[in-house]
Amino acid sequence: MSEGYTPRELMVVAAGREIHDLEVVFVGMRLPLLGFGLAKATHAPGAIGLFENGVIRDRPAEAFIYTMGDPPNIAGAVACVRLLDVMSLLQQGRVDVGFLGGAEIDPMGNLNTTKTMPGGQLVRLPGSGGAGDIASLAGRTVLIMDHEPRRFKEHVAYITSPGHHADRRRGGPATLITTLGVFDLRQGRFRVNSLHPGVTAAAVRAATAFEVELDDSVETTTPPSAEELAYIRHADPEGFWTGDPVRNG
Amino acid sequence: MSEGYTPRELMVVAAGREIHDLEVVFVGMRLPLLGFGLAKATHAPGAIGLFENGVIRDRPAEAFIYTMGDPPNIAGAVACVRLLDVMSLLQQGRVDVGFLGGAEIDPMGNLNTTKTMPGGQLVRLPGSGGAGDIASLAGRTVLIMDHEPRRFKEHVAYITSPGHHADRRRGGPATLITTLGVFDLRQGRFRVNSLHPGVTAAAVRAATAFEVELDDSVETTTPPSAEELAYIRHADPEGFWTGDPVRNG
Amino acid sequence: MNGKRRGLHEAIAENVRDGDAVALGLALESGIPFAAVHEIIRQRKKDLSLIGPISDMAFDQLIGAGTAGRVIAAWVGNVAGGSGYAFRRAVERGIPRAIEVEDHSNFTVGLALKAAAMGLPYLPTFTGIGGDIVKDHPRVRPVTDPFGGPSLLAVGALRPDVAIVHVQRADEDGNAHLWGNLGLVVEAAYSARRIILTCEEIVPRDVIRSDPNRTQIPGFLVNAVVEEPGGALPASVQGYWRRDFAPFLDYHRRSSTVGGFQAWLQEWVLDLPDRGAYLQRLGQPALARLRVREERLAAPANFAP
Amino acid sequence: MNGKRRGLHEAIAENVRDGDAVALGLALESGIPFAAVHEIIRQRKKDLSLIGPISDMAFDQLIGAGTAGRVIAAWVGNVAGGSGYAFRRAVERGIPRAIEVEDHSNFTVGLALKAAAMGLPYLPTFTGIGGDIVKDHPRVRPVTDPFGGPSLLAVGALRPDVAIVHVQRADEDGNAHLWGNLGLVVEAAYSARRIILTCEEIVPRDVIRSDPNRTQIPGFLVNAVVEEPGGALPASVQGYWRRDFAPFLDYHRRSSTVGGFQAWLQEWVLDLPDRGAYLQRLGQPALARLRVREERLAAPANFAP
Repeated sequence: MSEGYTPRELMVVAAGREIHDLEVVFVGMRLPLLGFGLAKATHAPGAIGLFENGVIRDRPAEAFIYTMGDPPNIAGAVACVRLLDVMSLLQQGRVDVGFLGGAEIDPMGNLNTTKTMPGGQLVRLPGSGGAGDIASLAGRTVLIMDHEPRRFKEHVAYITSPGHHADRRRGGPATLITTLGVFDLRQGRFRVNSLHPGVTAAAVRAATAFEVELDDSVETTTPPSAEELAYIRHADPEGFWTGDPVRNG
Repeated sequence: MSEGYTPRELMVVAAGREIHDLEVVFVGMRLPLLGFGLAKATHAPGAIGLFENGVIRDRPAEAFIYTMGDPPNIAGAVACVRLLDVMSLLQQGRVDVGFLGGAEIDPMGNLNTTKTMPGGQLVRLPGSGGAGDIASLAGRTVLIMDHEPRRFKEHVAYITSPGHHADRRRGGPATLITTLGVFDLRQGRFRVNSLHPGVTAAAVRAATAFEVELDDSVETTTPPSAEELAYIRHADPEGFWTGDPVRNG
Repeated sequence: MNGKRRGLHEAIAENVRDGDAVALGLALESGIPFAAVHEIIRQRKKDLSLIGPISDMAFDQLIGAGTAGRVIAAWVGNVAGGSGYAFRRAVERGIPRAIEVEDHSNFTVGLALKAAAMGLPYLPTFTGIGGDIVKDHPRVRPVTDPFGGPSLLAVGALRPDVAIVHVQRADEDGNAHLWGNLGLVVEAAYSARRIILTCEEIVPRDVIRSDPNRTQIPGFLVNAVVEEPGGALPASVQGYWRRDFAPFLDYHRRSSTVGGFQAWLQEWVLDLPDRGAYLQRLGQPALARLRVREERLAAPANFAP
Repeated sequence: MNGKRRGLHEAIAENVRDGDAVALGLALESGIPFAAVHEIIRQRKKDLSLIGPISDMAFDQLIGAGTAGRVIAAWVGNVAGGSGYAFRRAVERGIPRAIEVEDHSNFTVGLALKAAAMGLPYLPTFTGIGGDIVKDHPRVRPVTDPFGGPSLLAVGALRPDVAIVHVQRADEDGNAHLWGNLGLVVEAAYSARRIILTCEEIVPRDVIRSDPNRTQIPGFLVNAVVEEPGGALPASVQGYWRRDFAPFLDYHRRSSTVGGFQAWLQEWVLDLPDRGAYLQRLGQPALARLRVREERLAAPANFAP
């Protein structure tokens, strides 16, 4: 690791570690997509990736893709089915884990990607896409967020993707991976699993508008191995998603 | 028509005449299948045929088929979709006309293909297949039956394919084609349209356990033209469906 | 044993248990997994619930052999001949055993499977209203339209323990290319707890991946993949086998008596160890006549990125 | 005019009316019918309801141009850049006009179309429970499970007046071969009152009939067939066109102000008479880079009977 690694590379590695072998994964784009490829290349060779456009893959796309609909994500897929077919599998409970992001998060893991009201002024965001479905129906979800005070709020302005709630039949947020650490959200609690190298408890508290269960015995996120970094840099050679002006490690 | 024609050939011709150009037809097998091909070849070149296994055709199969799943019915189809896709089109109201047969019929056009009780003894028949769906959901239905007293009953033993009833949202039996004549079943009445050449009103009454609206002014079913017969004998060269020991005309 | 490749004996032994709900014959008249049907009979499975739209003579054979306690279907008979005699004997006279029949139309049995495939307790429909199939039906209940329209029927979900599907080709992970009739194959595959795939050919993974839209069953749903060429005969398999009409008529004729059925069963199922023996008994001339040798290839579709 | 073949101008003029509910972008990021989108803008259609799962920048352009009064979608933005600025201006500030937004998830908008495709008033689902999308939603109501299970949500049917779909090839009757991403294409096509098909190539009927399983839209549902090669650019079309990433970023950047949007619209839509002019403006080097020349053909599938 002579060159170090970026925070986003570390997040990709953390995302990949959330995927177990043979699991069915609702993948999404950006960091989770790389995490899926990384998991496939290392500890989870039997994982299956589902995309909401209907693509089912058992290996990552051969070339870099900007969207899940890009031709390299179709070529070599094991199946291209209807959106409602993959949503049906999701609703059935056949998807083990799904990845989600958001503009805002609250302590129950509710995510907002619909609209915010900074200073009372409406800011309209794109909306749910498939996120609300994955949040509702996957066996568990892994959330990925930039860790900033304006995003980590006691109450989100709008629940696009429901977190833990009384009527939940399965799943819910299991893990949250941020630019600062990895958090355990199971059972509606918000606990630290690990902080990234160099991140202090004070930094997490400063960036989080609500209480975090956190003490000094917290572990440090295991940095990417050389093999993991090699995979990521092969898959995202120009650092389109993982590049970052600040390099750690 | 030096060779005359069989009753079933006449029934095929009558079935074909029920299909209008550009209509979407839920075809079925045997006589209606031939009637569909005949209509396509003559007055209804733009008709579209749907089969419950998901096959959609804009021209008849190139070779004789015993079942709708036979390979010649797939080769050259315009689409092979899921059974539920064609049933969805049917439920939407996109199917203009469907053909049905049965072991028993009553004056409301209810059909039984499930079980009869001759002499109090249960006789189990194969069941609905798609017939109950076509009966429920097509824009109108055309029924095809052998005209025998044991089949034309005041009450059928079991309503597999519903005819006219109070809760009907669309469609229902429009025409009944039998070995004796063509009947108009619209609005839940049972009226004669035409009797086949040589068939008397008395013969119809004798073969029908319920009242038929029928007077002496009744028309005679127009016999097959040479062109129509030529088509039928091309499509069913061995008389598998249309052959009959008794030839009329 | 690792992987999903199995022999048919093993695939049935591992995945079909007494009392299971077994869906098959899902593409209607084509691709009926007769090899698997006969293996189920040879393994003397009991108390099966048979699920399918129209089963052609497959269900009749399973019923006549005493494997079934229940049928959930829209049509049970012999498409070539009409009535299924073994089905009739079981329903009318309890021979070789009484069976329950849950009558359906093709649409309602499809909706029942689709509901399970969608992870739903039911799907609504307008089909069947005014008829007897949906009356006092254990899987049909009235529902209102929450938007104020006319009332509907709810068809309850039906989840097979195992679906058995015959396809043209699959890879060893169970990703299956199927073309021609689809029927209820996808719905049954998505809803079943386990899937046994029989196929004409096991092909390299890249053959499947060359055309992901041809994959009707993704492999991660599949438990066993069996290479069983001719495994659907006498039913047709598009591009591989024509329908063999004579065995349907022969079975229809012979199965009209209990003795005739038993003789047929002995000759074509019980005395034969496997599908290879069945094909051998059918004979080379028949196979040559049934095998499709012509080519009418699908127009090329380019998947290059 | 007889037949279904049309030029794009004519197809839009005949089939898209002010106030219509228009579904497009149904395969998600690929095959977005941008040529049709731009023609709708040139024809200054008004008060459209836009229906789609994620629309990428197509809806943003239609909204910015003032054609839309309502959006029924799961996601409106620019997949490359995130927010859709025209969408934001319309929602936040009523520029160029206020629009209503009916928020969905991909699943609920799919179920709404599917309900219409199935001829049903609604379909039940468990998705969205516990979130705000389904709260006080005009198309979502609670329903109970008539079999006694947990309560569900009913998603009401959504029937587009017209669906616009870009496919690889179609015959002149509108039978359409589509491969790669399917998304909600089938559901929208089955549910829409009218369909406009744009395609890379119109092919002889026998090309379509050579592979009936590739036909995702049967022609009898289709009203207009337009041969419009490159009609989805800058979106990708599997086997024909790569995604052109730069225009998405360029649009994203320029549309951040009203003036920038107008300049973009003038340059890429209003000043161009048709798609041919668009492609010309894109230039031969760009087209050469985007056009797929490699071949990775689907493995042969034999349909011989």
